[in-house]
Amino acid sequence: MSQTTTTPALETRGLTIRFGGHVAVNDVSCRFTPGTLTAIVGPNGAGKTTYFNLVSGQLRASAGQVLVDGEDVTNLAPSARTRRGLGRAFQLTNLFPQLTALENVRLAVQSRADAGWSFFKVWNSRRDLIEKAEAVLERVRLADKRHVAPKTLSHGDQRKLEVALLIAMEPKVFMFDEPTAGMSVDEVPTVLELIHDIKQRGDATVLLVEHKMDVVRSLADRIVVLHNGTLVADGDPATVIASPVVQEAYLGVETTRD
Amino acid sequence: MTATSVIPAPFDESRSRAGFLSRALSSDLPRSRALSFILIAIVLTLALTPLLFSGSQPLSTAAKICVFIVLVASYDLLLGYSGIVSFAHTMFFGIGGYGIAIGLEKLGPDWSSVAIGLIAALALSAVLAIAIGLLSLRVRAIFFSMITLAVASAMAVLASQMSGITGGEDGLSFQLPYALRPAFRVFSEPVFGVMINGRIVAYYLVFFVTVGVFLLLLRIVNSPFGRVLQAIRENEFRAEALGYRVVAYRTAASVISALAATIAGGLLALWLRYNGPDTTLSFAIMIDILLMVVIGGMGTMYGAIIGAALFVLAQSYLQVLMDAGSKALAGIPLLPNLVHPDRWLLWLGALFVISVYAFPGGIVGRLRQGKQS
Amino acid sequence: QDIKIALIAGKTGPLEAYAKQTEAGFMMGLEYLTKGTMTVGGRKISVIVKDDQLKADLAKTLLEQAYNDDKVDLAIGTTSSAAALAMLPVAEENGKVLIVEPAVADAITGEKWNRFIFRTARNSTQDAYGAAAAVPATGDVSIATLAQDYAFGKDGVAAVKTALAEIRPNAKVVFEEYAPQNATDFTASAQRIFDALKDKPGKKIINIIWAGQHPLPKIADLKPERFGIEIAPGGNILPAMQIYKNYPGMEGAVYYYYAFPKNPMNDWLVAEHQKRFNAPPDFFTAGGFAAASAALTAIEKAGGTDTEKLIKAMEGMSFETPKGTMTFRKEDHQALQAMYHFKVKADGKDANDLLDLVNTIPADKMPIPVRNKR
Amino acid sequence: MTEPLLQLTDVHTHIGPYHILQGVTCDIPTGSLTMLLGRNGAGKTTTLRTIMGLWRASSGKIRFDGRDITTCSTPSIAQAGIAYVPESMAIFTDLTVRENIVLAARSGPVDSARLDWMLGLFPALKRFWNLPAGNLSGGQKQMLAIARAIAEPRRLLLVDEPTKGLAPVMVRSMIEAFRALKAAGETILLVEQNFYAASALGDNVLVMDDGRIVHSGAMSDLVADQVLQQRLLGLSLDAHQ
Amino acid sequence: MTDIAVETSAPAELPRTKTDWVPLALVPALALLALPFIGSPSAWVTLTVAGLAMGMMIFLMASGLTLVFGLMDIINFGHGVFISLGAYATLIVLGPLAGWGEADSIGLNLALLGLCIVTAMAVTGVVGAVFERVIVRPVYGSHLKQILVTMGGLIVAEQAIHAIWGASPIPIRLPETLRGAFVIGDIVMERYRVVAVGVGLVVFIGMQLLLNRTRIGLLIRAGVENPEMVEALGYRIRRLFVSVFVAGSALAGLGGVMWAFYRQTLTAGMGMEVMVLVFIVIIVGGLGSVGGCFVGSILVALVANYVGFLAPKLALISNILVMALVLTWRPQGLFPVARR
Ligand SMILES: Nc1ncnc2c1ncn2[C@@H]1O[C@H](COP(=O)(O)OP(=O)(O)OP(=O)(O)O)[C@@H](O)[C@H]1O
Ligand SMILES: Nc1ncnc2c1ncn2[C@@H]1O[C@H](COP(=O)(O)OP(=O)(O)OP(=O)(O)O)[C@@H](O)[C@H]1O
Ligand SMILES: [Mg+2]
Ligand SMILES: [Mg+2]
Repeated sequence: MSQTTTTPALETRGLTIRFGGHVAVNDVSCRFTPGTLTAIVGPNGAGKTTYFNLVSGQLRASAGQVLVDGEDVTNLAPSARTRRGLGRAFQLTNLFPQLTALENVRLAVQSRADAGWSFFKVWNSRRDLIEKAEAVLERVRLADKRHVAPKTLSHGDQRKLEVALLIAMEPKVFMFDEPTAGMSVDEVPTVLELIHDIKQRGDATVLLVEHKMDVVRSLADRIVVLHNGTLVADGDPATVIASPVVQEAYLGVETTRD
Repeated sequence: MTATSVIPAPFDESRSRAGFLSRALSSDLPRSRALSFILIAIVLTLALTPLLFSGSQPLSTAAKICVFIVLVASYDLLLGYSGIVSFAHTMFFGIGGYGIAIGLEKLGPDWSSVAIGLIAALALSAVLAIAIGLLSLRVRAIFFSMITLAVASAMAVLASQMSGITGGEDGLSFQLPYALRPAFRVFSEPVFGVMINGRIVAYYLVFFVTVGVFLLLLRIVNSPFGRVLQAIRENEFRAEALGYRVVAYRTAASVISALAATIAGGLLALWLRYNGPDTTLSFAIMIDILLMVVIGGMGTMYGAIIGAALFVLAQSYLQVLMDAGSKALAGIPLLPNLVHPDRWLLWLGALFVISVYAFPGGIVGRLRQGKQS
Repeated sequence: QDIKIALIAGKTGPLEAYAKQTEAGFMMGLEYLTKGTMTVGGRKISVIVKDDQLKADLAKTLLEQAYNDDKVDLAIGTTSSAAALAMLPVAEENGKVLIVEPAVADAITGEKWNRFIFRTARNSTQDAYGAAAAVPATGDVSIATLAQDYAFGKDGVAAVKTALAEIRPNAKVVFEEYAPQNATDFTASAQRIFDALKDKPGKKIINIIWAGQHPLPKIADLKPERFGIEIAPGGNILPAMQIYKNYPGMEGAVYYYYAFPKNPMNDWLVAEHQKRFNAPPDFFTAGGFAAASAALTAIEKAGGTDTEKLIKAMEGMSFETPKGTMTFRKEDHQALQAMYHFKVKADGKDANDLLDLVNTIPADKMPIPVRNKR
Repeated sequence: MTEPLLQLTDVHTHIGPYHILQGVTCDIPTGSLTMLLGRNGAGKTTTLRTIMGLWRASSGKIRFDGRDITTCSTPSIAQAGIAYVPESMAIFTDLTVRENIVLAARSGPVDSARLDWMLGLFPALKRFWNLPAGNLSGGQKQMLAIARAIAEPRRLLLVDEPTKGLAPVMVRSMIEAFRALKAAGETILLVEQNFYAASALGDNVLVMDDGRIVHSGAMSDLVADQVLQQRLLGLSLDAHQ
Repeated sequence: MTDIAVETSAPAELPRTKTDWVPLALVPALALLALPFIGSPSAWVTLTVAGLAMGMMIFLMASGLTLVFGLMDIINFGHGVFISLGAYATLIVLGPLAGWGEADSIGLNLALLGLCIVTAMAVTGVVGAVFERVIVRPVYGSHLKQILVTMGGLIVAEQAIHAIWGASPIPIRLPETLRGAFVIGDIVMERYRVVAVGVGLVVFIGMQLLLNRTRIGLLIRAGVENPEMVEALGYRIRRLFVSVFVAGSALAGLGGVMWAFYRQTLTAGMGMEVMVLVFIVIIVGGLGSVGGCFVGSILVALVANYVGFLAPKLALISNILVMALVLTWRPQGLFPVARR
């Protein structure tokens, strides 16, 4: 395994959540080290998004712990976790629908700069924040739509903006939940390039949920497989993809249906 | 095409502007010539009312407009910028009013009583706003509204019950510090034909506090903090995920807005030399505030000025107008009945409905839109 | 030069009906007393009517405007006690007379009074003395009060207790029940009152002091007669007293009922009112009329509208009203007046034929205390 | 040849001040499975919404089954036999999975054989039958959206990106489902970004750009012609599965 | 919508929903708990029966708002005026048919009441349709504007009542046989309250059947969340919304009639006075739940009676107390339906 002895950027220990009788995430222990990109795959409803929700704090775990840089954050609110370096993009696009694209990103930059609690300055006196936000929009190729509100963007553009917000937050741990879903084929490479750049930087930890296996293959250093909420495989991409559980339950290759 | 290329480049608000006016207005300029003109007209009229008009009615109307500008602007911070629908805003208005009233009534008519009363009221408002904020901003928006409705009615009951302190239903009449009484003369001679007496001093006190508080609120909504509030209004869940502590921000917004409302209440009490439950605590005032915000334009701040001016004028002069109309129409069946001054509420209600339709973005929204197209 | 009088009333809002009566009564009063000429001492009277919507702040502002902008000589008002109280200092500041009608709060001619204030309306204490006078003068009487849980209700009960001690020492208030101001279900209150009263000796009465929607039918439906308990309601405007019809024989005290006073002024009022509005004059019609009479009598007596002369004329002045003669007491400017002890009719001819007169309680039988700190 | 089931003639759509569809003309033959492709913002979603009457065509004609439906209200378009799966899925999050399906079956109780078939396709729906649909996973919501559209037989199915967010195994079963529906005589118009799924399914293909149809033809031709793919869709040869 | 059956002809092994009994047990539990404190059983029975009946009347007034506010998510402050309007509509019947009310015949008396109800529901239904068209339709989806606009509508309608029927309170008389009370030993039961219980139960059961046996309830909830999608499924959501609004108004009218005969005095503001109570009841019950509204009404009324007897000082805030307690226990109300 690719685990080193240094403290992992993110670690979960026995993370579990139950909804009534249904265990959506079951005793998942996993460590993520800086500089690696881990793909999390699994069938629909396997618990990937729920796992993200537990890590970023949108859901409270029934059991287990979440550690960021060795510090236990299990009982912190989502905002507090974000300030400790957990960044998250959502599977179902989740933006500020009436604010402009630029303002959406600027808010993320502002959060990163921890500048929200200033009452008596005018917001645009912080030119640096605005410039940074524009740079991010440039990178996701949305610069020409900076004054468009997300509610009038096409689906694919909304997905790009979602990614832009995460990049603008400059977290230590990036969590992408199907960033390319609904993105047209010619746009996908842009996003992949972005993720690749983040990975290249070396100090960032990336978690990527993705159903497109070609994307996974081309980016991941490691693949973790969730199935019915349980971690069933963890290892380097080639081995994991070849494993029977992935082939059968996820890719559906061996048994043809009907 | 593409569709987006057709979009006109909107006002580039990221460009910061220099200049004193722009700085005073926190770079949030009216952005429409008609709007600027109306605002200047209102502010100038308010500033010069004592010199322009004689008699007590114009002066009291102007003072009421000032008080409501503060009150409505503070509510706009809550409603328009933070998306919090609270029915308890009059509670803070009332606390301000009672702070001044009780201070002056119990401690005697001097400035220290005013200060003590106001500070005590501000403290109480802050504590209550924090309590309400922390306890109930976590629940669903509609529940929060209903809870504030209940809290506000409980407060009104409380004020009525504690009649020993608050004067109960009867309210409190009190004396002002000497400098604000009608008998006080600043100069022995009239200025521009107007005797500057204590009433006029009181009016300018109200006016300048209004200007100060309004500019402060304008600054706050245009600060990074204000921007976070708007984000929370749009998508609370996402704001939290971006690292903003939603409950803390909302509570802060509630507190700021409560404090401004308290000041407004204090001003009103000072102006009226009276405070009672119907004057500052009633649900009817809450509805008036809502209407002023919406007519003026939610989330614009300037809407508060226009909404308050328009509404207070309508309230003060509608009956007079209708009286004239009714007399003019005498003889025609039914019509004079409908415009009889006692039916003014009917027309106010109709105005309510019409204005919400006619100005979906408020008057400010309409004027700004007109400029763009 | 015209004589200008401002009439301020809560013409819109929940008490619209009261204000209408006051206004109608006031105008008819002027008409009757000037014999239709609307002039006094050769000067024309003009009346400026203002609507305070029952709001104290507005009432205050309107009175200021009336004195300053409209330059009225004196003012009459207003419907709500809170509003009237807020108006008192304005009269003093402007040095003009204010005749309070029909607000009832004791404080108006009590601690909040100033020398520019006169009141033609009855005050709460007079109501209480009326109620006390309607209680039998001999034998054990146990009384339970039912009142609203705020200052008005509390003061009302206190006033009844004082009045009883003063003129009916044989009667005792044994239980005080306070219900929320806007209560609609009185089962619990009634149950508590019944429990308190049922084992008491002698006559047992529930005295109801209530502003607004009257709890009488709700209490009566629970059959207090099972325990030999009677109900004594206060007076009210005619539409509100319609429900009394269901409980013939019930006794209480009232400030005005059109059929009770016997004098030409009242006869004219009843006849004219019936003719113009197709209904007999009511509670506040009589009040408005009385206010008009007070104002005109004072202006005639003072020979003009100079405030100091008016005050001098009005202190101790007697004037005729549909209720008979009233007198402004010198000390606190409260108009002393008669009250009526009534019994509900068994078989009224029409909707407004409600009450039989048991007794007129003359003013001098009610030793109303003077409470202002003069 | 018989008249196509759906026919768009020079359809223009404006949203507010923006001119989105700029003359869309196309035929959807009865019984075919047509793929609608195009890059982000090309106007695919707008086309489907215009057909459903959710945006109004400002000019042009839409004929369905021999009838002009350009100005019909959305409910009557749906009642004419068109089912729609929007891009956002538009699940009723407050309602349970069951209630979502009950509503979709407009004409009465769902036929039990059909229900069995659907739940066989998407077993997750059965498992979470009484769960509020808002709690489903992204892929499960997508399944529910499809299930809603196929709860009863319809003439025409408009589906906006059905495979987004689905695991490969589910994509396969989705493809099976559309094949079965087609076999049962339904006509289908699919918007798709997943070229693999598109090429596996489609009979015909329409490609949109900038609010116009820029290519229409048989799917097999497009699959065979890689230069055309590159030009129309910006596909590089190895960017898909 | 011709067919409104709600079942999926489901394969047998699909999971079933469970009924939530706990809130239902709350009412008897509360009544039993109060008994030892009140002491006298006769007083307890009197208070409990009166409370139940009062609860029914509150339910009648709130039921329409449960549809409009709870299900359709429209905050209609004007609901109160429909209550008033229903009350005033009785005058249309009471005028010419006063004789039926004075007659000592239970049949005629009830017929009169029934006629009042029908008339009131017709009047408020029609006015409701107009109200929906003119006032409410343009503001679907915006709570704030709904509050304002319905408030405006409320003022106009209240003034219209003043203009038509005058500003003075109008007394009305209960039909002869419904006056007074049954006395059984030390227990009294007002006759009219017994009638109210009957009417309340009928309305409750009717609404339950309509909403649970048909898909109307589902459609409304779905339509509020995403009207476009409901239309795309082939339903005419607008027509449904109008009918629901009309039904809600008519129910308010019915509540108004019952309330009018209880109060025996008509004032234009009588509906508005009960609105806070009505809102509380709906929140306690859980937005959109008819059952919750029913239980909530009874709960609030019972508590008011018990508290009024045991600690009248607290009676002022007993409603708010109930709401606070219920919301602490179940933040969504007793039976949450919609999760807005
Ligand atoms: N609040 C909830 N109550 C009950 N069950 C829930 C809740 N939230 C999620 N689930 C269930 O937990 C399971 C895991 O869901 P999750 O969203 O994590 O799946 P996923 O792996 O992200 O799937 P997909 O690839 O489809 O997005 C699903 O079966 C879902 O129905
Ligand atoms: N409500 C709206 N208001 C204004 N413009 C809109 C609105 N909805 C969409 N648009 C614009 O219309 C154009 C076409 O959008 P549409 O959603 O049809 O694209 P699409 O082909 O479905 O793209 P995607 O693959 O990203 O879903 C886009 O440029 C978009 O910005
Ligand atoms: Mg997921
Ligand atoms: Mg699309």
